[in-house]
Amino acid sequence: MEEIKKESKFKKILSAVTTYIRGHVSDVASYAGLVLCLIVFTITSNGRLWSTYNVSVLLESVCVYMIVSLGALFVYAMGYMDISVGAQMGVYCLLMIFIINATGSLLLGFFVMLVLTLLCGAFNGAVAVWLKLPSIVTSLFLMFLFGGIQYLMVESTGSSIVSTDYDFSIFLEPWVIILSIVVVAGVVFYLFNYTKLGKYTRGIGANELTTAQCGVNTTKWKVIAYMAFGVCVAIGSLFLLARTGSAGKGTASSYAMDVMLALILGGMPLSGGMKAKVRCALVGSFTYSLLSNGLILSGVDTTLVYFIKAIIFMIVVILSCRDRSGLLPR
Amino acid sequence: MSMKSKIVNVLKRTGLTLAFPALIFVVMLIITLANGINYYVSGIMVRQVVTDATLTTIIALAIYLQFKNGRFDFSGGATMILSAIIAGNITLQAGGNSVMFMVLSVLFAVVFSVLTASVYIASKVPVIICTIGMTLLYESLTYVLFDAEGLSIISRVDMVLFGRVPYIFIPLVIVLALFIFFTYFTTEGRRAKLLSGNQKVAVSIGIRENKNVLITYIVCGVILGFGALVYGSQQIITTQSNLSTSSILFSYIVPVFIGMFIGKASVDAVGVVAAAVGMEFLNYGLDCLGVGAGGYQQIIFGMFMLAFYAFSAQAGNIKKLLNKVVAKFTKQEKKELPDVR
Amino acid sequence: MENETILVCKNIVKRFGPVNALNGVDFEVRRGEIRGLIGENGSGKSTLTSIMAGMQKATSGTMEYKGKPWNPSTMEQAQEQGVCMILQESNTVRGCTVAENIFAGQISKFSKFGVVNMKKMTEEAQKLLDSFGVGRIRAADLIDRYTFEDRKMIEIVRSVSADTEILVVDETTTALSFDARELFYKLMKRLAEQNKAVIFISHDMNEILEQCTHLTVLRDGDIIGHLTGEEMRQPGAPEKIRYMMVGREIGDAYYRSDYDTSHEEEVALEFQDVSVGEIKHFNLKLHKGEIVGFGGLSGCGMRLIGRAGFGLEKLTSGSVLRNGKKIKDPLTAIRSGIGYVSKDRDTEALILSASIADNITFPSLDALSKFTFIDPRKEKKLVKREVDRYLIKCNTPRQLVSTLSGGNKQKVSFAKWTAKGSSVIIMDCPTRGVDIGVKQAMYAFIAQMKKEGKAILLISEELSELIGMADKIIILKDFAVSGEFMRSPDLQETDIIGSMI
Amino acid sequence: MRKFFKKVLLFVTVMALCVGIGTSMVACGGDGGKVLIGVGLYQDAGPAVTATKAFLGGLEDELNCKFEYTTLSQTDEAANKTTVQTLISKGCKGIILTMDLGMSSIIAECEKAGVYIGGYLSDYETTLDSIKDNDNFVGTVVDGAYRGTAWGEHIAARVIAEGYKNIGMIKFPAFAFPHQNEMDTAFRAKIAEYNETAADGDKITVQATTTELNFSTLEASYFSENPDLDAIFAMCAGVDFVYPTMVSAGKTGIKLYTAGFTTSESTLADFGEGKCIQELVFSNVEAITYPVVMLLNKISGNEFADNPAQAERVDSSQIIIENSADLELVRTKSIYCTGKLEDAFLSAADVKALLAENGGTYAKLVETVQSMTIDDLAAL
Repeated sequence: MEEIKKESKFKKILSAVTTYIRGHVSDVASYAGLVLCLIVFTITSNGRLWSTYNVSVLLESVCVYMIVSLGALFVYAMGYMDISVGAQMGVYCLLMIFIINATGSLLLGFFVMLVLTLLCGAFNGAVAVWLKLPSIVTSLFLMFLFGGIQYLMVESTGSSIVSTDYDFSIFLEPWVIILSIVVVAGVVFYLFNYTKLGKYTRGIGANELTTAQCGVNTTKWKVIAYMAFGVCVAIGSLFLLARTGSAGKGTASSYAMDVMLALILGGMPLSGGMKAKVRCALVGSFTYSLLSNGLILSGVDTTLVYFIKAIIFMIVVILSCRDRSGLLPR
Repeated sequence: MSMKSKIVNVLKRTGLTLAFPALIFVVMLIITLANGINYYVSGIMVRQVVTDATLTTIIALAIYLQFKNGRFDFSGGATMILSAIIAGNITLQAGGNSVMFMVLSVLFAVVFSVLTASVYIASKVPVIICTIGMTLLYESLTYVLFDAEGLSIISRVDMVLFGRVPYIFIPLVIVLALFIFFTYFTTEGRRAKLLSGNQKVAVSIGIRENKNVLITYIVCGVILGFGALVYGSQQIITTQSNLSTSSILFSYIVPVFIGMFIGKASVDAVGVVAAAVGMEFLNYGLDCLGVGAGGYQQIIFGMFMLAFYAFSAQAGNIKKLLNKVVAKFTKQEKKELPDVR
Repeated sequence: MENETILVCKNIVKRFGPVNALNGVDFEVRRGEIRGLIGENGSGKSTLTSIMAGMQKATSGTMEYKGKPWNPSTMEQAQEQGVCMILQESNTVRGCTVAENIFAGQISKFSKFGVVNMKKMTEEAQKLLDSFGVGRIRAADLIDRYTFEDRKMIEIVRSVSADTEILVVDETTTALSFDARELFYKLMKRLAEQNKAVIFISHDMNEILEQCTHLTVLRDGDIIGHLTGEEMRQPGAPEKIRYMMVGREIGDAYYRSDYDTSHEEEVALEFQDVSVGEIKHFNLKLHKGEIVGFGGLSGCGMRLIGRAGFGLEKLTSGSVLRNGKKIKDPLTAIRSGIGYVSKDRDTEALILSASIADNITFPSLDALSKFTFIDPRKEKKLVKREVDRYLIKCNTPRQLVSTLSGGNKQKVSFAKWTAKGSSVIIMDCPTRGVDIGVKQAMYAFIAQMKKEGKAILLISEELSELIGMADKIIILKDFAVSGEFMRSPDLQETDIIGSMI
Repeated sequence: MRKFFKKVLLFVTVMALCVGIGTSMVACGGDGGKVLIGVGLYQDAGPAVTATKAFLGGLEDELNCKFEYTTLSQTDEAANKTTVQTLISKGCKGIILTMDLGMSSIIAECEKAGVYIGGYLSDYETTLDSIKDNDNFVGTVVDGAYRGTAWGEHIAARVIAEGYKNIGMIKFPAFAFPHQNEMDTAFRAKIAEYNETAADGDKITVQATTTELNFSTLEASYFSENPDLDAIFAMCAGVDFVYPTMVSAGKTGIKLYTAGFTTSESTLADFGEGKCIQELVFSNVEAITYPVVMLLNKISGNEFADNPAQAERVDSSQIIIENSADLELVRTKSIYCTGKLEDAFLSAADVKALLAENGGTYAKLVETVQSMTIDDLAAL
């Protein structure tokens, strides 16, 4: 009798778990991807994944992705993309080096960068609306513009790489990195879940017309969302620069795509809307960094790394983004 | 409509479409001359513009075919690159010629397109995300296949016939004809149009979407195959990673949008050709000015793109404004229902 | 005399996940009849007919058509065999020509080896259009050029052919203007006279009673009963039908029962010399505690007035004032206490992919936010209040709106504004596609709002609704006011129709 | 909120679990005592990579070490730092890098971790001065000669001898390859010297200002700008950046003198007497011996008696291919083309003998990497 009861209780829990999983496939899939990577890499790397040194390395590389994709959350929640981020970050890094080398002040450099990111945010948000352009066009424009500027900036120095002797070591301390991630994530979590900004950006992504009819000045909030992204880009650029103290023509160029891939891995729908969650950025960017780190640690041939990454990406995506309505999703 | 007005109409439309490249040409000519460069117009320029514009047109049409049907396909670039690598290397190893290269390019591009479409249909993942995934997959294969050497056959004259004048017109004509034939004259092309207009309704009327997507992808694959042929015949292809093929795609996307706009005056495919020619006039002019690559080229290109977009987005408003002014003078009340029902 | 049976459904069951949409329905269609199908939203009428027309498959059960087993896999196939269905929503494809729309499902008819003969297709389409008496619609034109009614006609032309044996009309007429409706009715009659069958789904009781020869009532996936033409004409039939539909007494208090047209003196919303779109120099004072109704054929401009009142349209002259302040955009409108229930519920009024709670609180966020912080507890309280007020049927307020039925969706879009505490509410067709039970509740809420001193601008395509609810009815025709009627027990639809057409 | 905490709790548990398993595995794991050396190459694959891997693979047993390969980014310093960090995580004691990108931060990282860095096919132009005194940097071997003078003169001599009269000049921008300026100057000087004595009709015209390529292929307008060329001296990697344009512009009648190599059959088909490409150059993969030996010395704690005080930048000898006979030789006998270990200039035992512990000297090491020419190949 007792046993039967136990069994039925177990069954109940099991069925509750399965129904939860069924209802939250996309959430579960992104976590499952991360956990799976952790477990597999732990084994294949002979445990080196968890050596103190590697954890600090992982932290250092994940921090920029995480901060930038946390900011990108606001933009992606609206169903937009910003493909200019990479080029922007490259220019910011260079600019900061120039300013630091000229004045010795990191603060001034950061401040100038912040102003620029806010301007770009306003541009992406407002100009797109005023000119009635899809925002991908303005960001494409910014990508060309900043890409060109980055190129010219490096060229103007007569060297292929620009560097500074400023001591950034404080930014590489693990506790500073963790603290920064926690603070940024905390602020984003707050903004995203408990303020108008988060709710409106998701609303714009889900149904812009309705959102506008609920008294939301969509243009204004688009600009704010892009600006919030800008702030994160500025912080991310600072950490990126701190890592090497130098920048060149290709610095950060891959970030636009990296951030997008990270968010998708975290379960973010590119159409934006209500399914956008803070964990998309956290889980996604962590999985993304982990993949590169773990695959190399596991001694996978470099030519196969891309292939394995692609397969993992497809699996996560199929699990998390599958659309069950009858029509083929666009 | 009388025969005469029909002819006038056709001429007018053609003129409007051709105005874009003509304008760019004249502007670039003036700028180069003003800078003391007298070699803008030359035989090399014609050859260069023709070969580049052909490649641009083919790739742009492949992007456009999906775009037109409501899908944004990230994987086009990767499909093309991978097909070119496989087809090219097999042809090399077999000691084949251009025709074999062409056949294999088309074959592999179709195979990969069908694969993409099948994964899309089976997985039901939104098309952008799905094709991003397939792009990563195809890019990763460039490392695995043929010792990651990519493809370098540009100097094999016997293999790259179709990348050069005059044979380059063969893939161009085939692709143009295929595109126009498919979108305007075939059953599936018409169905694709209905699907892109209103997916839900079209499906409920009884159009089988899966079949249509598959067929559209096959056609797109053929176009991409010719793209691979020309691309592989003109450029050295190296391994690709982290969506680098999408930037190849992006670099050809501007003619798509411009073509869509100027194509309104005539047939959209012709618009794409005109846009491609126009863009190549621009590029070649920039080359002559010494800013054909590097920072300035990017900035100029970006500015040009934004300006064009901004203009075309406002074109409706400008037209409306003109109409209003005209209406005021002629006191003709338009009987047009407002947008609101 | 009983006519020949043409289609028989036996024990049809349809399940959507855990929900049973139809639990073993037996249904027969006979030649020569126009069978009305009535029931609340979610009662299964559309599910049943769409199974007959091949749009979806039954979970179990069998069908027989003309004495043979009937199992159409697509609408196209069903249509070829003579069963066709006209859907509620617009079902045409933009960016394509009329001809393409008409033959969308049959392109292969005009194809040889995959190549289409567009010329032939256009000619055939034009012939069809002519035969339906709508030759003014040109087959070669883009469909975008035509109005909603015309597009509906094009759908009919697409669906109905000489081979049509059964025509299913799913709530199509609500969206149509008077002329188009008449054309529609004529077509139905003609088909019935030709010894074919029509299945007619509508929420409009009057329409059903006038047009149908037989009636079947559905409730919660079961057939409750059948009425013959005679039974339908008997006095008291509407009440009886309503009872069958809802399963309880609806009573007399369907519309407002009082004829009290008094209101407070204070003006709640004023249109001052407003010109918007084709409407020129429109003036109106809406007072507190007043319900002003707007009526007219669709496309007469009444929707524009509602949109202008909420700051959604750009005015070419004049202004909309509330408490002396100009309403420039939805934000100023909401801040000054105006709410707007859009007609396009799924695309404008609601975020379908968001939860009930999110939808209800959305307009209130601005007010809830304190130093950027929105207290989730306050949100929760607000949502609970509204869900309780409207008795929105849901498991949890975190349920997605897309999972709700039409009536409950509409309740959510009402709740948005009561949550915000709006004192002027502009309603554009608030009971469109809503079943009787919810409709009654809605009318009660509207009457309640009036009592609370709220000002209501009620835009409706249903005259009976206006007569039943509004203190003052303004009829528009071709973007100009063509008639004004005060509330009175004697006011009849026939009095008003004259000024509409 | 409670749900959120549950999630966090779950996450932390899983992490903790993994840490537990991980650390316990580190405790038991081991690499059998072999010295790990990381190799960051400049590309994922290709003949040079295959040859390098083949060569290093042959050394592993003899030298009791193991090589771990990764690919460096040509543009992203941060990515390179991450790559190096991952190699350190993996347990590498020495790292060979082919890229001068993000070096100062990488060196700092290695200092912290006690790992040594050696350079291969890179001159560390921008950072050598700042890192040469660093104890964790062991020096680098350059891709060919650091100064470009000799090769410039060599090409000039060929052009004069083969009688071309109108020469186009193409190079990479000075900021990236400053030593191409020396090459340029040396070439022009030699030609000017010839022109002084040459008869009027025999004088050689050289393109007045050298065209700079911004790492993109040559533009076709170059041939409109310089219509009468009969030869081009491409100091940049002309096989990749100039030759394609010549082909697409139909200008393969012009002779191309350039550095760089390819195993592409189709390009090689256009090499040699009467063809377009006149000269090909590549660096020996065996040059990697220099950083390998230097690193192993450091790691084992042995030092050459004649070890330089500062880390050095050492030239390496290159294989210069001037005619089809040379090409045939290279294709059949060089490890670069065959990918076979037995075709290498040095055997594992040769390399082992170079180590300090086995009595090698620095001078011998340098001499070894500088004495592997086409003639040596022929003599093998």
